[in-house]
Amino acid sequence: MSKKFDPVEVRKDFPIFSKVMRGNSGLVYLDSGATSQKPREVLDAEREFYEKNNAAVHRGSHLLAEEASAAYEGARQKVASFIGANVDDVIFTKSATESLNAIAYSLGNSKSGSRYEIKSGDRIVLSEMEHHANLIPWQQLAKRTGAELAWFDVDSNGRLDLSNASELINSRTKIVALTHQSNVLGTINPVSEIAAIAHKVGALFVLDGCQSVPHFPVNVQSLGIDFLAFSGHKAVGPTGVGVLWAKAEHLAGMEPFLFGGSMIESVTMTNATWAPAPRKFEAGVPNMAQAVGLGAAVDYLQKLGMANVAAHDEELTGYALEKFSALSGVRIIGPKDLKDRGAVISFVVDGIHPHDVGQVLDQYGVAVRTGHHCAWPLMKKFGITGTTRASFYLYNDFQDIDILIDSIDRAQKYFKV
Amino acid sequence: MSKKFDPVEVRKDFPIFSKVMRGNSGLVYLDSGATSQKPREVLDAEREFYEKNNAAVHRGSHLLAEEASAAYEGARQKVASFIGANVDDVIFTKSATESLNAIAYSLGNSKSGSRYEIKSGDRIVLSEMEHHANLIPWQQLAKRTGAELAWFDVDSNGRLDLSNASELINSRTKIVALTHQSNVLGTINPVSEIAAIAHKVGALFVLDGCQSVPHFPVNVQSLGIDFLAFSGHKAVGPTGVGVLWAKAEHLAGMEPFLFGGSMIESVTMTNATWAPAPRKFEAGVPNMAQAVGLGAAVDYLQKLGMANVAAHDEELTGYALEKFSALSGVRIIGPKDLKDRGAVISFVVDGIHPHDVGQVLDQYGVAVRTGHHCAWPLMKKFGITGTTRASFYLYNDFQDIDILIDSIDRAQKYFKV
Amino acid sequence: MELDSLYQQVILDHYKNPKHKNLNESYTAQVHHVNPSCGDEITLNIQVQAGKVAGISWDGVGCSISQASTSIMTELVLGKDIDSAFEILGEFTDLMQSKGTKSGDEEVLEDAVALAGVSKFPARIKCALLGWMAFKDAVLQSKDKLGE
Amino acid sequence: MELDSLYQQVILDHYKNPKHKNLNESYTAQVHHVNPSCGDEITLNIQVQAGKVAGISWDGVGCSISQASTSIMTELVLGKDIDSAFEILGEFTDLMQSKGTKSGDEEVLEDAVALAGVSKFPARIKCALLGWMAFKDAVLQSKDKLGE
Ligand SMILES: Cc1ncc(COP(=O)(O)O)c(C=O)c1O
Ligand SMILES: Cc1ncc(COP(=O)(O)O)c(C=O)c1O
Repeated sequence: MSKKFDPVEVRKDFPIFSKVMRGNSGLVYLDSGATSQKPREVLDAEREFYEKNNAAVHRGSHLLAEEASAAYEGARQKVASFIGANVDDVIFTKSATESLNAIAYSLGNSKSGSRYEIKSGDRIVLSEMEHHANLIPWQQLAKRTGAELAWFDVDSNGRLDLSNASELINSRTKIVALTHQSNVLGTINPVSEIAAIAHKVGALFVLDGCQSVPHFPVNVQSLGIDFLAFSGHKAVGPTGVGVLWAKAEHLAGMEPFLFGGSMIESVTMTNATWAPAPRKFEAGVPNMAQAVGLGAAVDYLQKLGMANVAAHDEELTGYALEKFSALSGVRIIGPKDLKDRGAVISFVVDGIHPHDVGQVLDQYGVAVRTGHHCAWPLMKKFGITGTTRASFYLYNDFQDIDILIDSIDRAQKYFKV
Repeated sequence: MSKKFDPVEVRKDFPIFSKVMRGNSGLVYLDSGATSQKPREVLDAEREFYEKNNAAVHRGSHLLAEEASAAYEGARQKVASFIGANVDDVIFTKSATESLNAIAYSLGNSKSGSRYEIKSGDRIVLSEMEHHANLIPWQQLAKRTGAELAWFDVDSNGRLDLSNASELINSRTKIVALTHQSNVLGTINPVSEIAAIAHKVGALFVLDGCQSVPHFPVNVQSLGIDFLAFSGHKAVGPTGVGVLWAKAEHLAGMEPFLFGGSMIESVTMTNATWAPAPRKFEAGVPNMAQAVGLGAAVDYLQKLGMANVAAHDEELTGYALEKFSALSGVRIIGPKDLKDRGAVISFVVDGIHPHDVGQVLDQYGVAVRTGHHCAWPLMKKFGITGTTRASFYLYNDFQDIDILIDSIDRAQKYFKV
Repeated sequence: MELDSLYQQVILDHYKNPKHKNLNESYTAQVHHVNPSCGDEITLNIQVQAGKVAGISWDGVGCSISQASTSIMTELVLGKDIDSAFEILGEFTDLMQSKGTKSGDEEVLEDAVALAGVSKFPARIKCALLGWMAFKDAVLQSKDKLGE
Repeated sequence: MELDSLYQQVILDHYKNPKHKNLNESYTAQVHHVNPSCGDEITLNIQVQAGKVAGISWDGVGCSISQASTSIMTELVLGKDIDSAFEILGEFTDLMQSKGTKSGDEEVLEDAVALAGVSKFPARIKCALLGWMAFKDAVLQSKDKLGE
């Protein structure tokens, strides 16, 4: 276990770990890929905002409005530093799902002739391992505009097949949208390499950072990407807040997505002009307390150190991969080695449906996710309807993995397979 | 003051009232029209969710996921009862702004030939008193589709001019979108009457309930409307959560707005089909803690009784209108009588810009809003750039109004007008 | 152990040896249902004749609960007239929504009472209902077709 | 009282009697700026000649801070060469962002030091800067036009 932080100490910061689970067991939370738990600091920050500074930001002329604005913009600054961005290029959304839809709709709103316009015959390139949130918005944009969808295949080890990358990303390609790390397979994709290919043909590169930003250092500058989306709730932050980052030139050039208060420069009954980013993309009274909570979450992660979080993830994953390889009747869906691989292990147990595996695990306090993980096309590719997925984070330790492995064994015994 | 509840007692439920403001004064919060303060119950409900039940809803097979789903769906049930709706017709969004944009985008996504399609030549009817959130989404939808915008005028008393209603809402009209209560004028519009005219020509009626749902009983059935949007944060609820209600037939017939996880029935790389409502309109891991907080907010309001809240609002407004009428050099923008009028008073002080009025008020702990209140066309109609706005709610009392009136007097003395 | 209240022996037996899981080619209606939250699927063929469930068969993938529940359902409704089959369906739906407060009428539900424990696991109720909802849908479609 | 640090007498004087608030018809650039959060507007005409601010005039609606600040600005920059005017602009912007920690160099800023208090009221900084930003924009547009 990494010397940098002790997960058992970390766990004390998270009130939920005093929960008593079914079967009177403690909580072995292995579902951080779906949503992470929240440390006290984050809950306190949200509460303090409500108790001391709550007001509509950028609107009132009173002290509370000033303080609320400072807290909200302070959170934006924290998130910006966290991902190596300029503060004005960070947009608060409600979730990664909204962030990704926002890009697709903004592009769809482009004036004809704009460099951001998506037209019939244009191509949008995805991959077979995308989460529905980074698939359906593009699929529907393609349907609305007549653009064509194309995608990277996934090989049997759960890696992208890059052999046809330069045919796939051809001169008609306008967008390449890819996940940084698969939420099912754990595969970490070679983002910079693919972004460079996209840029060579003038395409924009959209990164789904839902599973990467919470788990290892992500710097938007050094990755060389155009857009980044992630959710606060998977990064020890509150629910109801996500981030959309884009290069300043894109935020300036693109049409807005949601229309309403605070995003305008001037308004008549029949026309409106837009404020500069980030306001342009934040219509309405924003999710202020949640943004402040995300600021505290980012502080918490930086206190531990993202490099340490990544090292911890890797130790756990290495340990788990070894333990899994010793199990019989259990197959990992995804890379079996540690290279470019995050802290997510999806598996199938011969003769037991994932739901039933998950149910037995629940009896021992082990919380995992079962099903298609919002990646239905990937399931079909592997010829399965679902997997059981264990995902690790900063509050997990080797013992959690031992309990997981024991519980899988118990499930096999229970179902006599 | 109403005997039904005592605002001084109510205030004890709201931690922020122990705040010390500029000039060492207590907080006289008269900006609930922008956002309301939050009672302890709401903050506790959110926190309890995070500390005891936090998990991704509808996804995990473990105890936390079950509990989180029950809490989230329980909140939906509470909100549904609050507005007299069926539970499956209540959609959680991030804000009223998102709710209104969702309707406009969903209609814009209609398949050709669908009853929800908006085409060139169709008409969308609004009013001059709309908040930007219920204006710009329609304006932009009109631009995208070639539909035509038309609107009710506002007269010098701040009432809708209904004299041309049946010409305005003609047979080409597809949508009538109207605010229930103006956030600037306080005017309460005759919703059922106008909805009936809309229905006569087969148009859909969209109600912006941001300023009504928190302040008086609103029942979607008896109003006879098709869509309702409101925000939690103005109804003693958390930031980051809003509601979209629509008739079941519309939710079934319309296309979805945001695409991603949990809103699908099946997915391939090139196609997707949708789950039934409410899921269809709730893509991604939702704002679970905020929805739970809104459930607690609705409980809080129902404990006081919405009829009592309305009666309290009315008493305060009556008292304030009387006090204002005695001020010289102060002009109310909006109805001067109590009839169909909510607890919002916008005013201009001769010779003092609203910013400066607001600044002096802030010195005495009085929090008001100044500016155009996201209703720029309305300001132009009245030939002003902005107003100072005081808005009242359940924690305000007569004394708050006395302090407001005194502070206006002080501002006049300070600026020697 | 709480698990045993969910996975009764009867359920595990039906799971290992599901009844009528073999699509019959002649039917008055065929339906395909999915559980979108887990990806489980079922195809169900039904033969309605003279107001009776004259034939029923199915295929699909799913967890032990959904497979066993479908298997038990087919045994229960086969040969029954549609009204009594729908009564059983009503009883079963009630049982599923009982949050562990009901044990089910064995006279009516027979083997299906073994599924009573499911009602304490909200995430699994949909699994238990998948086949039953498909059955309901198939009957209604048959009725439509037969013009009843 | 904190208010007095915001509304110094100089400011109230400029507010009541703003300088150069009377649009001059000859100009090298005209700009129109708005503060979208409050709706305040300013139109500013500038005459750049031989690298100097040869003429400046404006009109608009706004609060005491924005009106006084614009009035003071016009007095400060009129007749100055553009480089020195931009130095003053830089000093003033710094002062506004100082959160109450600076009092401003009276040698450079003259009457504008009376606006130092604004920096403690974040919501008002935009008011104080409205005219200055319009000035900056107008100079840059003049330069563009004059091909400098
Ligand atoms: C009448 C009205 N409509 C819409 C809105 C927008 O609500 P929100 O900013 O919470 O999305 C508001 C409040 O800002 C409002 O007062
Ligand atoms: C890879 C990936 N992309 C997108 C999402 C969507 O995130 P959210 O549901 O928070 O919007 C998720 C998580 O659900 C994910 O794992």
